[in-house]
Amino acid sequence: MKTKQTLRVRSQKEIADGIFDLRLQYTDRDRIPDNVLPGQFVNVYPRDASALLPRPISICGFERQEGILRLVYRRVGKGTAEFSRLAEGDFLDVLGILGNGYDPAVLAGRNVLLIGGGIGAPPLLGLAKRLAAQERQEGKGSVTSVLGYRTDDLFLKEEFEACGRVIAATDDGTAGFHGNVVSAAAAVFPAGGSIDAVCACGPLPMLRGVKQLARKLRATCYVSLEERMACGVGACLGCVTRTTGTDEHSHVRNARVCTEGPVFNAEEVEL
Amino acid sequence: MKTKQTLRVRSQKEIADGIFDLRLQYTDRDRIPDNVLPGQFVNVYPRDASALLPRPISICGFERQEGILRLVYRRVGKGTAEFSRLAEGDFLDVLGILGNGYDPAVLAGRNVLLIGGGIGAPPLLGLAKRLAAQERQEGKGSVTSVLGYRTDDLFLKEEFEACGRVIAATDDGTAGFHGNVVSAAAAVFPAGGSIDAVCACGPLPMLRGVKQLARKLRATCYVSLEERMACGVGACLGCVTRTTGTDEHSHVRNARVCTEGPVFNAEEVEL
Amino acid sequence: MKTVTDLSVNIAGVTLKNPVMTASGTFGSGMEYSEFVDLNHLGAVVTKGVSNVPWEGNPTPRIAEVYGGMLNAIGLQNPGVDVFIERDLAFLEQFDARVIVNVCGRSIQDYLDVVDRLGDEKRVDLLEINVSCPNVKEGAIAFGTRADSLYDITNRIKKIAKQPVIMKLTPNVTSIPEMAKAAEAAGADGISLINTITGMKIDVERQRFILANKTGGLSGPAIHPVAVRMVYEASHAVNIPVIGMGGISCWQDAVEMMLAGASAVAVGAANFHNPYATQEILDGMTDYCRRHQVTAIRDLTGGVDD
Amino acid sequence: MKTVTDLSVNIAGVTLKNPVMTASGTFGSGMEYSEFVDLNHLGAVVTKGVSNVPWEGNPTPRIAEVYGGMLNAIGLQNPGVDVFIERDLAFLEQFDARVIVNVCGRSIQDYLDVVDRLGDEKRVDLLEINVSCPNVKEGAIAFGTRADSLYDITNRIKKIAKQPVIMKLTPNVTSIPEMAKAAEAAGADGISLINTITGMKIDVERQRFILANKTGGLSGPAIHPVAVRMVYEASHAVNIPVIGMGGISCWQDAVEMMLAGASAVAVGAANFHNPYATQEILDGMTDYCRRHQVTAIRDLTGGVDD
Ligand SMILES: Cc1cc2nc3c(=O)[nH]c(=O)nc-3n(C[C@H](O)[C@H](O)[C@H](O)COP(=O)(O)OP(=O)(O)OC[C@H]3O[C@@H](n4cnc5c(N)ncnc54)[C@H](O)[C@@H]3O)c2cc1C
Ligand SMILES: Cc1cc2nc3c(=O)[nH]c(=O)nc-3n(C[C@H](O)[C@H](O)[C@H](O)COP(=O)(O)OP(=O)(O)OC[C@H]3O[C@@H](n4cnc5c(N)ncnc54)[C@H](O)[C@@H]3O)c2cc1C
Ligand SMILES: Cc1cc2nc3c(=O)[nH]c(=O)nc-3n(C[C@H](O)[C@H](O)[C@H](O)COP(=O)(O)O)c2cc1C
Ligand SMILES: Cc1cc2nc3c(=O)[nH]c(=O)nc-3n(C[C@H](O)[C@H](O)[C@H](O)COP(=O)(O)O)c2cc1C
Ligand code: FES
Ligand code: FES
Repeated sequence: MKTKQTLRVRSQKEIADGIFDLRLQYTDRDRIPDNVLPGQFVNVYPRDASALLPRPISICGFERQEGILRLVYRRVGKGTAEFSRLAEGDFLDVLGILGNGYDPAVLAGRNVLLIGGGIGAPPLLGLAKRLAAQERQEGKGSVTSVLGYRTDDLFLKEEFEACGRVIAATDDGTAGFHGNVVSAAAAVFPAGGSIDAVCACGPLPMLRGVKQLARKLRATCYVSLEERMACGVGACLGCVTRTTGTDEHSHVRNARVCTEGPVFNAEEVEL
Repeated sequence: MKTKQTLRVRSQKEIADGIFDLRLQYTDRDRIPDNVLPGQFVNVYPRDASALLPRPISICGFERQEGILRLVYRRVGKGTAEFSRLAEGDFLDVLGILGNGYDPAVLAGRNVLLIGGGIGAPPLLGLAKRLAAQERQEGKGSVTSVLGYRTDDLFLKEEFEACGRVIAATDDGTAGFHGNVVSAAAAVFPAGGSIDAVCACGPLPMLRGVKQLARKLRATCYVSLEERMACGVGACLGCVTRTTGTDEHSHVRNARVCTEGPVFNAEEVEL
Repeated sequence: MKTVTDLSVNIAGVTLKNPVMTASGTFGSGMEYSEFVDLNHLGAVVTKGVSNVPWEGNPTPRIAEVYGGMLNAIGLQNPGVDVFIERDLAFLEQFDARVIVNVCGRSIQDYLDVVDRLGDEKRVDLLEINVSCPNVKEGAIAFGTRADSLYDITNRIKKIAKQPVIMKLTPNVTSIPEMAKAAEAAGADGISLINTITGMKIDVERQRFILANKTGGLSGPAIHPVAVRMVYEASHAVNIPVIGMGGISCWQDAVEMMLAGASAVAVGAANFHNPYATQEILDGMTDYCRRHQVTAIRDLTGGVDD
Repeated sequence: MKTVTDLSVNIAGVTLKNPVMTASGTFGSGMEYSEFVDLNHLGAVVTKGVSNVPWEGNPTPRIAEVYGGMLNAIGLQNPGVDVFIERDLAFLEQFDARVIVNVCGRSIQDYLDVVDRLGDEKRVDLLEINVSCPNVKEGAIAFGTRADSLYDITNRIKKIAKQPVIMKLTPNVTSIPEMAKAAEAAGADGISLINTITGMKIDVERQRFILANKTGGLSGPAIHPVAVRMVYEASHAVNIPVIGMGGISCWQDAVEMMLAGASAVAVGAANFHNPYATQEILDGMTDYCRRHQVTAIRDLTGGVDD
């Protein structure tokens, strides 16, 4: 059941330059979502009356018990600038839970490579945590995270490290691997290695590179896509992405990122 | 010199049901207006991006030394609703000082009757104070204020009482004279009395009545008019009022309320 | 004593339980928003435009945000009338709201094919013919911007349509009365307006169009005053019912539209901002009628003091 | 190294020191806003519409606020060309900005009278002919909504005008390219657009029109995407310069308008919200040019990646 609710800001912290870690509290216990998959997202509404469209933000964490939703986002324009000014006790309108997310069951017990470029990392954190937990339970599988940063502001890195091996890459070489995440991953995992699945989130050129890499690794590849949205619930057909086959809904090779996605099998979309 | 400045809220109090008394602090000492006449107004801007036009509000008080501007207004729509939520330390954009105001010099030493209907009272308070001060100085003249209220929520009455005699009238008869201000004033001042000038502010039907009354009293009558405004500075010609003769600016009997007014000699405008 | 208002309205012989409907293309076929709103409460569900064969629509980005509104250039993507009937109409079977199917095409024959195909579908109460979509290069808008073409297409559709026909007008014309009259003269059972106003947005830092299609249709509160004016003009020009839309985002906007001359109202982009918008607007209108002691909501139509 | 941008632009042979001007009717004749902005800094001051004799304009209320904009129905009140020359032109003498006089009329002869009367006024750099005011019942807008009428009036004005002539187009038409081409074909030296879009607002509680005139012209940020689209279309249709306006309220909007095809921009309703708007927009544009290493601001014109 999707809802639009007003959540209360529990805390907000700037964890890197222009990157904000926002924790929201559900105020109505009866309307806390039952389940959230890593990779799913919410639509967040600015209060600014000139900005009526929602801002899609991936869910970085969710605690069912306490009713806490965690979002990590970059301040880029007027909506995110407004969000960045929120402090404890303020309120925020959130529509969710939206989209499909990664399926942890399918990935259970397998060797998974997570690749997150910049603000693409937060959506993967929930997945890393779930996979690490499943790994401990089943006694098999592994999580390796390759995280790309502009510079040595390595936000969320420690939390990923609690889930498995982490390779950091920076554009300017100030920390970790000097270069982009695809090169970093390729350097560590030569073709024909032991990776079963790759899950990636980040800018389009990066995803294209990841798709190629996954082919070399003979791993299933899942990518999380972005597209400009209006409704977020599948009604407006604003957010489609070109697919290789016709999808069940559109019948014209135009799947909705907000509904059939944002996570797609990379082989099923044209990047 | 007119300016648009961001003033800081010093205090705000709801002094009667839906009537707010707002004190604003100039933050830039160099840009405190030199002089403010009673009856002049400012344009106050909502922050709501859907509401771009300013709200004209009369100046109820001004303290040059401390740089404090006092506005008293009624909450009627979305702009005033937004203003009513302001609290100490908040900021507000104010364009001013606008319009012409009453000329206290002309009224010095004369017997003046002030008639304020509802939210028409606040603009007259500054005038009452100025006239009372002049009266004390010159040893002649008098100020009588007839104030109309819906019910016995007699806001500002005490402050008017400090300036002279006050007659309160209420629509529902719960306090003072039962009826409107015009009847109240007519009851107290029979034709041919000692009133030299009448200064009135309030709804149009009231002003029409006041104009008639002033004629009977053979008193000069000044009225403060309202009209929907855009620029507030005389540029858009949105706020004109029909005049009996052609005015210097328009050449077509359409004087600008924001510039030639809001205070007019009642005989020079068609009410 | 409380006034109990009769909320029903009649559009071309079809009774809607209330005047609140969805605007085509903003509500899918109702499925997506049925998680938020009980479709049984709506006067009518108006579907996304349906064509004879599947349409791919435009490349992305298809959406841009602008001050107080949005631009869209979906380009009428839809799975075609066959899938529509099987899936969407079947889904709508379970609800008690009226169903208005929005029809689009590139040629007159395209339109006729869809209208013909829908003729025997009992679940279709009304047809809304979109001759005004500005986001499709060929056909479509051309029919809606010339009175003679509008007359022609309306006339030909009316000859074969089994449901009442509502012509949806574009605001991108010099004279709305002229277009409204052409539709009426050709036998239309009603008109609806406004579709989106063509706009454009450029990313100044990248010096590129935001929409792949360059232009898109402006909708949302920004266009509301234009829509009210056009509904007023149209309803004064014709005697057939007018369905008013354009920037309705609260009950005040909806009441305003009816006072201007609309017999029913449609809510579009507002759904994206507030998925409960339709229900809240209906509640607000009902309350307004109670406060103003309006015994039948249809009495609001054209009720502005003229 | 910092780029020093040449800010000057050329409109019909007249050099403006920068592309920022005021939109007619929103800035008086400059006097009122000269308390806020140094008029010497502006590319041009465009005056309120001037007619041959004094005009009373419409009854009040003339102003209504709408979402993201406003409606006005001033109805071109003005003291007539004689007072204008004596008072307003004389006032403008002291400034170094270009002066563009906006001309209005009810008949072609009205226009010709004003154009003729202004012919010998050295302070008048350009004429802007308002054939598009939607708030005047007779004449005016009719000239602007039909290509043949527009051609005719342009042609007749050009025959007697001593200053270059800019035709100001209304957005309330089906085809802007058609109108732009008609103006160009008739000899116009430039076009400006958009004037306001006709709208309406009703007070739902009182069930009355807010404006005494019922309809008014919509301006402000709400219309900006429509203005950008029309400027783009117009500038692709003709070879004469286009002055872009409509909802410009920040430097981004102004840059966008130039990228769409405008050679200069005018700021209207934004002045009411922010009396410093023109200066701030100019500063922002200058800064933009520096950041993007634009050596001449006129290079922005039509610079969107097409
Ligand atoms: C499924 C999904 C998940 C996302 N998750 C995250 C996240 O976890 N953290 C994060 O920082 N960002 C995320 N984004 C990107 C985020 O939505 C944009 O950065 C944000 O909307 C920008 O809004 P703004 O008002 O600050 O910028 P503006 O540029 O002022 O936005 C203007 C308009 O453009 C849209 N827009 C701008 N950039 C994008 C974009 N990249 N994708 C889609 N629409 C855009 C906005 O939604 C808005 O409608 C996600 C996007 C999608 C589609
Ligand atoms: C010269 C002048 C002085 C005024 N002084 C005071 C005062 O001291 N105290 C006070 O309470 N009110 C005063 N008013 C009235 C006040 O301006 C309006 O009540 C206020 O603008 C309403 O704004 P809103 O957003 O709450 O209402 P809304 O109805 O939402 O306003 C919508 C639009 O209508 C305009 N508007 C609404 N009512 C009026 C009105 N009566 N006159 C002019 N424009 C209006 C608003 O400015 C705005 O543009 C004055 C008006 C004028 C012209
Ligand atoms: C995303 C989107 C898709 C639309 N698709 C259609 C359509 O398929 N057929 C149609 O006739 N109108 C379509 N419209 C126009 C709307 O039905 C409506 O006329 C317009 O948006 C104005 O109303 P609004 O301001 O409430 O959105 C679409 C509008 C939007 C925003
Ligand atoms: C109050 C007002 C008065 C106007 N008067 C005129 C006028 O006299 N002549 C004219 O050509 N345009 C007139 N206009 C139109 C503006 O010049 C401009 O074209 C329009 O407002 C769009 O720009 P904006 O959105 O920046 O205001 C007027 C606009 C407003 C708001
Ligand atoms: S955003 Fe509307 S369908 Fe995806
Ligand atoms: S409000 Fe613009 S002239 Fe008075």
